[in-house]
Amino acid sequence: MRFAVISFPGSNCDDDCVRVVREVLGHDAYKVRHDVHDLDRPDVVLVPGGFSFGDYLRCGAIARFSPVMTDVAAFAGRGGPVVGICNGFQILTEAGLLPGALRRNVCLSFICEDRHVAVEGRSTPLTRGLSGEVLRIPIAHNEGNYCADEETLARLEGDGRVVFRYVAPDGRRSPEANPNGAANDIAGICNERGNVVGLMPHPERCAEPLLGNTDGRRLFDALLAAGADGGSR
Amino acid sequence: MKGRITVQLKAGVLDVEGTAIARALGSLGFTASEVRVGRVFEVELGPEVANDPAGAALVLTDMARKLLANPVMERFEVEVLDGASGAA
Amino acid sequence: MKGRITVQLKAGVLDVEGTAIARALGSLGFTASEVRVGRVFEVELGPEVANDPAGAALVLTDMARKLLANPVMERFEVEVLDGASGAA
Amino acid sequence: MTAWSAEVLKRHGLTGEEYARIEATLGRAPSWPELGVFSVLWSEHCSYKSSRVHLRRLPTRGPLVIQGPGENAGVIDAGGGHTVIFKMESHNHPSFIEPKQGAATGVGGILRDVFTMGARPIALLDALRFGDPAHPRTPHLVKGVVHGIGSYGNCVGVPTVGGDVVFDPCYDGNILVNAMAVGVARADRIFLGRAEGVGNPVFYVGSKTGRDGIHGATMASEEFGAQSEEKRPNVQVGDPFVEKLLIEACLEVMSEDLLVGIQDMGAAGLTSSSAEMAARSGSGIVLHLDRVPMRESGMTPYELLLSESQERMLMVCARGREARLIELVSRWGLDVCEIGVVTDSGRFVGTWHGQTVVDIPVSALVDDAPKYERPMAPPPPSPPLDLDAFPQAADGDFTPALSDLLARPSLASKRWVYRQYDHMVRTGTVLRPGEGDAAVVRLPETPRGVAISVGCNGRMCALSPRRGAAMAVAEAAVNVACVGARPAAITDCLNFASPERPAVMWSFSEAIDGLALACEALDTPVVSGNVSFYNETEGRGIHPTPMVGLVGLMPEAARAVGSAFPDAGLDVLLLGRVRPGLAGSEYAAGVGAPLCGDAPDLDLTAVRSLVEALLALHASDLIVSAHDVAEGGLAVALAECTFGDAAVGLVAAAPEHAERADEVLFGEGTGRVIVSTRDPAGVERICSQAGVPVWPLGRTAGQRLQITLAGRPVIDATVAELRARWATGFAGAVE
Ligand SMILES: Nc1ncnc2c1ncn2[C@@H]1O[C@H](COP(=O)(O)OP(=O)(O)O)[C@@H](O)[C@H]1O
Ligand SMILES: [Mg+2]
Repeated sequence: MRFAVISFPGSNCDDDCVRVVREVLGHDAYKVRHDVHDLDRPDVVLVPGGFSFGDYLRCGAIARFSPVMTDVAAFAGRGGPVVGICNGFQILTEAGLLPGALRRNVCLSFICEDRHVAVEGRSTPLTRGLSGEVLRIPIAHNEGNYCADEETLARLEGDGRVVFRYVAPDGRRSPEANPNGAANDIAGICNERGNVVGLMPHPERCAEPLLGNTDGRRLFDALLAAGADGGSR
Repeated sequence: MKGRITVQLKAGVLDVEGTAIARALGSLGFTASEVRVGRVFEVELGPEVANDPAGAALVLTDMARKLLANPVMERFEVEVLDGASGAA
Repeated sequence: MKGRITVQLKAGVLDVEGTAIARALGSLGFTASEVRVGRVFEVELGPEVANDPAGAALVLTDMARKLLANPVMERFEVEVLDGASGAA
Repeated sequence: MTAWSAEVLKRHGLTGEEYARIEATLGRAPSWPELGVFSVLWSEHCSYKSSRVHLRRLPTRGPLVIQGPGENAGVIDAGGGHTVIFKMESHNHPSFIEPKQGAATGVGGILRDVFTMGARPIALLDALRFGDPAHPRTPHLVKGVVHGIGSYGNCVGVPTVGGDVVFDPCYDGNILVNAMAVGVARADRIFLGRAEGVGNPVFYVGSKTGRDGIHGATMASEEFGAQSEEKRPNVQVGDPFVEKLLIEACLEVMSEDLLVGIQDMGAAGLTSSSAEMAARSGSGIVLHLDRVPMRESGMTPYELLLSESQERMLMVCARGREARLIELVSRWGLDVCEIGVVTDSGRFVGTWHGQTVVDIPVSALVDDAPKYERPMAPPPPSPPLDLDAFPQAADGDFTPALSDLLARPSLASKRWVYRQYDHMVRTGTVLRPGEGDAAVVRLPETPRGVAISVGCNGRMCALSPRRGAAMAVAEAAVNVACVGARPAAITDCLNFASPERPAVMWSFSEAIDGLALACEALDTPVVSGNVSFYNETEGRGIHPTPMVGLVGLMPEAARAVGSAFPDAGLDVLLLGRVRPGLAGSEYAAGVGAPLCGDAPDLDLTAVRSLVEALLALHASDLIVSAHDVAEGGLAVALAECTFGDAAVGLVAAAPEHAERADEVLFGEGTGRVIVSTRDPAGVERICSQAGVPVWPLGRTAGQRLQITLAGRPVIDATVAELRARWATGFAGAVE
């Protein structure tokens, strides 16, 4: 399968995503610069973490105007799987491909550590077959506090579009399990159609034994399985 | 021409930073029952709106809508400052 | 009583955020030769300065000096807003 | 032309004698910009004028050394055509004035030192020293510094994988912020700071120049006085996003044959980068200052030469390749501008709209800068430590003492700090902060690992600068060996008070000898480093703090070993034997004992044997965890071993290596490691071959830490309660 990894000038997890796809999964991955209009027929688009344009304003606010984002939107519109990780999630919300916004962590500081998330809600290319699982995945962000108005939140919950939720290791929800104050402990959501997923945790950071944890690999495997079924676009 | 755009959280959106500041002010002995934090952008506009305050206001509004404010949680105000006009 | 404190970078201090925004505005087709970013704090003051604008201004100045502005790189202005007084 | 007034010279940090030399060299009075150029290049920070005569005594050669001191960073051979490039640098004074920006720009600066050599940065570390946690400024400084380091490192996407934080009242008025960067490059793709080839164009790349930090270099060379507040508007502001662009742009440019030399504009900006590049090549350089990209209007040649605006590089391009250079750099949205040319005149020339405003022999600025053999005198010997004054627990229960010690912010968990740093980006962090005695990152494109440890015990250096400095190297070497890597080379950052005081200068010289001894004994040459003098406020100096950053190499990163016990039922052994002492210990500081007495003995031969034994044990897969005994002594180290995810306890019999229980439990001394193993006989065999004494401590079991001494219980507590004190001690002190 072919993974296009979008590369903004301040992306810093783009190489990590490429690495995991190529060296861990053994599939094809390539970077696509923010300033071009050519996704080059991918099967999956990854919008990686980092600080797209420095992100001193709001995270992703400037990135959403990049030429490549119109292609990403078009790809998503055709039902292609798009996954935004961390800054990628922020960019997808700013670009309107996902609802809501990511605000500063309530503790007002950057947090880098392992966290547990429960996979739930409807099936998406990233989570298929993993519903009910609790995964340990690192987070590393300053703005991961998901917020949306009541109506949007109700709709997300009602439609099963909350696909990752921060939980304690035993899978239970608790205030301590939520690192950043996100509404309803939301760690990741999908769009109405289910093909665009955004999440704050970094599965690419825990996809090989050398890094002491392979929970993230399960999400990438799900993507591969979805691609094998869906065929290429 | 110069303009100012002030962006603030919508009423009802919890201002985490403001709350922390109110608490810190309290511990310094001040009374601040509420603090709301916002941002101001002072923009030196281009020659195309020189001596055209109405046009400048439109441009500023456009900048705020497109880039500087996030409509999900923020509101904004624009002001045209006469000041040192952007020449040309 | 309500007040507003506006904190901005001193002239000459590199405004990293403003520079990035000016560039982004440019690429969106706007002309913004310079953007300077600051912060505004709207503070609901305590009853001890109710109906005392001069006192309120002093308190706001003190808050800015002690906590809200970083004297190394920032300058600030205070304004007393009459508005809905802080009750009590 | 009139000579400059005494007041002007003083503001430029130049002595009357130095000024006389300037006039003699030029055969005339210097112009205003020339005076500025001399002042920064002859500052302590740039010229090493007080330290150079001593630094020569450091060993800098070895089979792995590709590039020793003298370039922007040191380079060692990591095998297979790979190199590791690293350096440490201080940003103490700026961080005291503006903690967030000071620390952030410290990180930016050290990263540039490393990627200017052609390296892709793979890791950052930070060694921090703050004053008493109870000092009113300390929490603010801690928060600002940590925030600054995090905000910069996180944004550029280089993981901050380790560091060191210590609190001591001697740093109340002079905090230390030492940052270390580690990068990797192919051996045939290393770039040097050279201005070679007459006629080659000189390019300016990066952010525009503003009036930031003018005189930063001279400021770093002055002690703080009451008027230091006035220096405030000079703070430099870092832009990590631009740094990220600069890294990518430079590495891209370096992947093609475009450059002759490159150097970042660090302290003293354009002046030092260009003059140093010319000096290394024995060439000359002309800079057309009016062409420098400027951020503010009305800037003068003086300001342009001295500005310390961040995120700027100077490149000497191969003639004919200019267009390609411009194309590559512009694509990243950075300013790129041809501002000068390499000459063979041996002169440093600056022009301003066609007029020459600076014309100085390069050699006068760099190689012939003043050098001082400053007077040295040892301080009066310190009185012995009065052990009778120590509060010996009457019933022999040292549990409360241990619990209090674990909560001291210097010993407590540093999670509050490293949680704010992205320590995982680049997916190479094999041992994260808190997991092992050294950080381990993978050597990209190989199965190999790079282990890094930083530290220095300032109190020990205050008692004996020679032994303390040697201890810093020894401890870092042991840390690196604990995780399974062979110590390869070090970088250092020598933080001292005013060199104009003979006692300080003596301690500096002693520390150099200590470093040299240890580096020789452990085969870890010094490949890069930095000196920071004048760390004093109103005559009160810091402890001598020769910070050491040591890099080790391991064949398989996947085999890195952590410091905590992972399981019950493991045998726990103490390798190495020292006579632990309380002088200079954290325990002594905790009970308010004065800092006096003799620093513990240090046997470098024994440390060497210990390192070899550890490496042999790792090679035979005999150890499951390894942790060195450092600050806080044996009891603290054992407690730390129980704080892993497994939270497994230990029943241990402490060795009777000292007369008093408190010395056994809390006494310090470098050269001991706690290992856990499934094969204690195997461990003993290898250790006895290596001549390393072994003391069987006990076994991991249950949920309590229980230590006996000569059959008598001295510590007994649940791991959970000790852990709680340790986990909250840091935040409790700074929040
Ligand atoms: N300033 C810092 N930045 C990043 N990590 C740090 C910092 N200070 C300490 N750490 C990490 O916290 C862990 C414990 O530090 P420390 O108590 O100094 O350990 P040790 O006893 O092994 O020297 C180590 O992994 C260290 O790298
Ligand atoms: Mg250690």
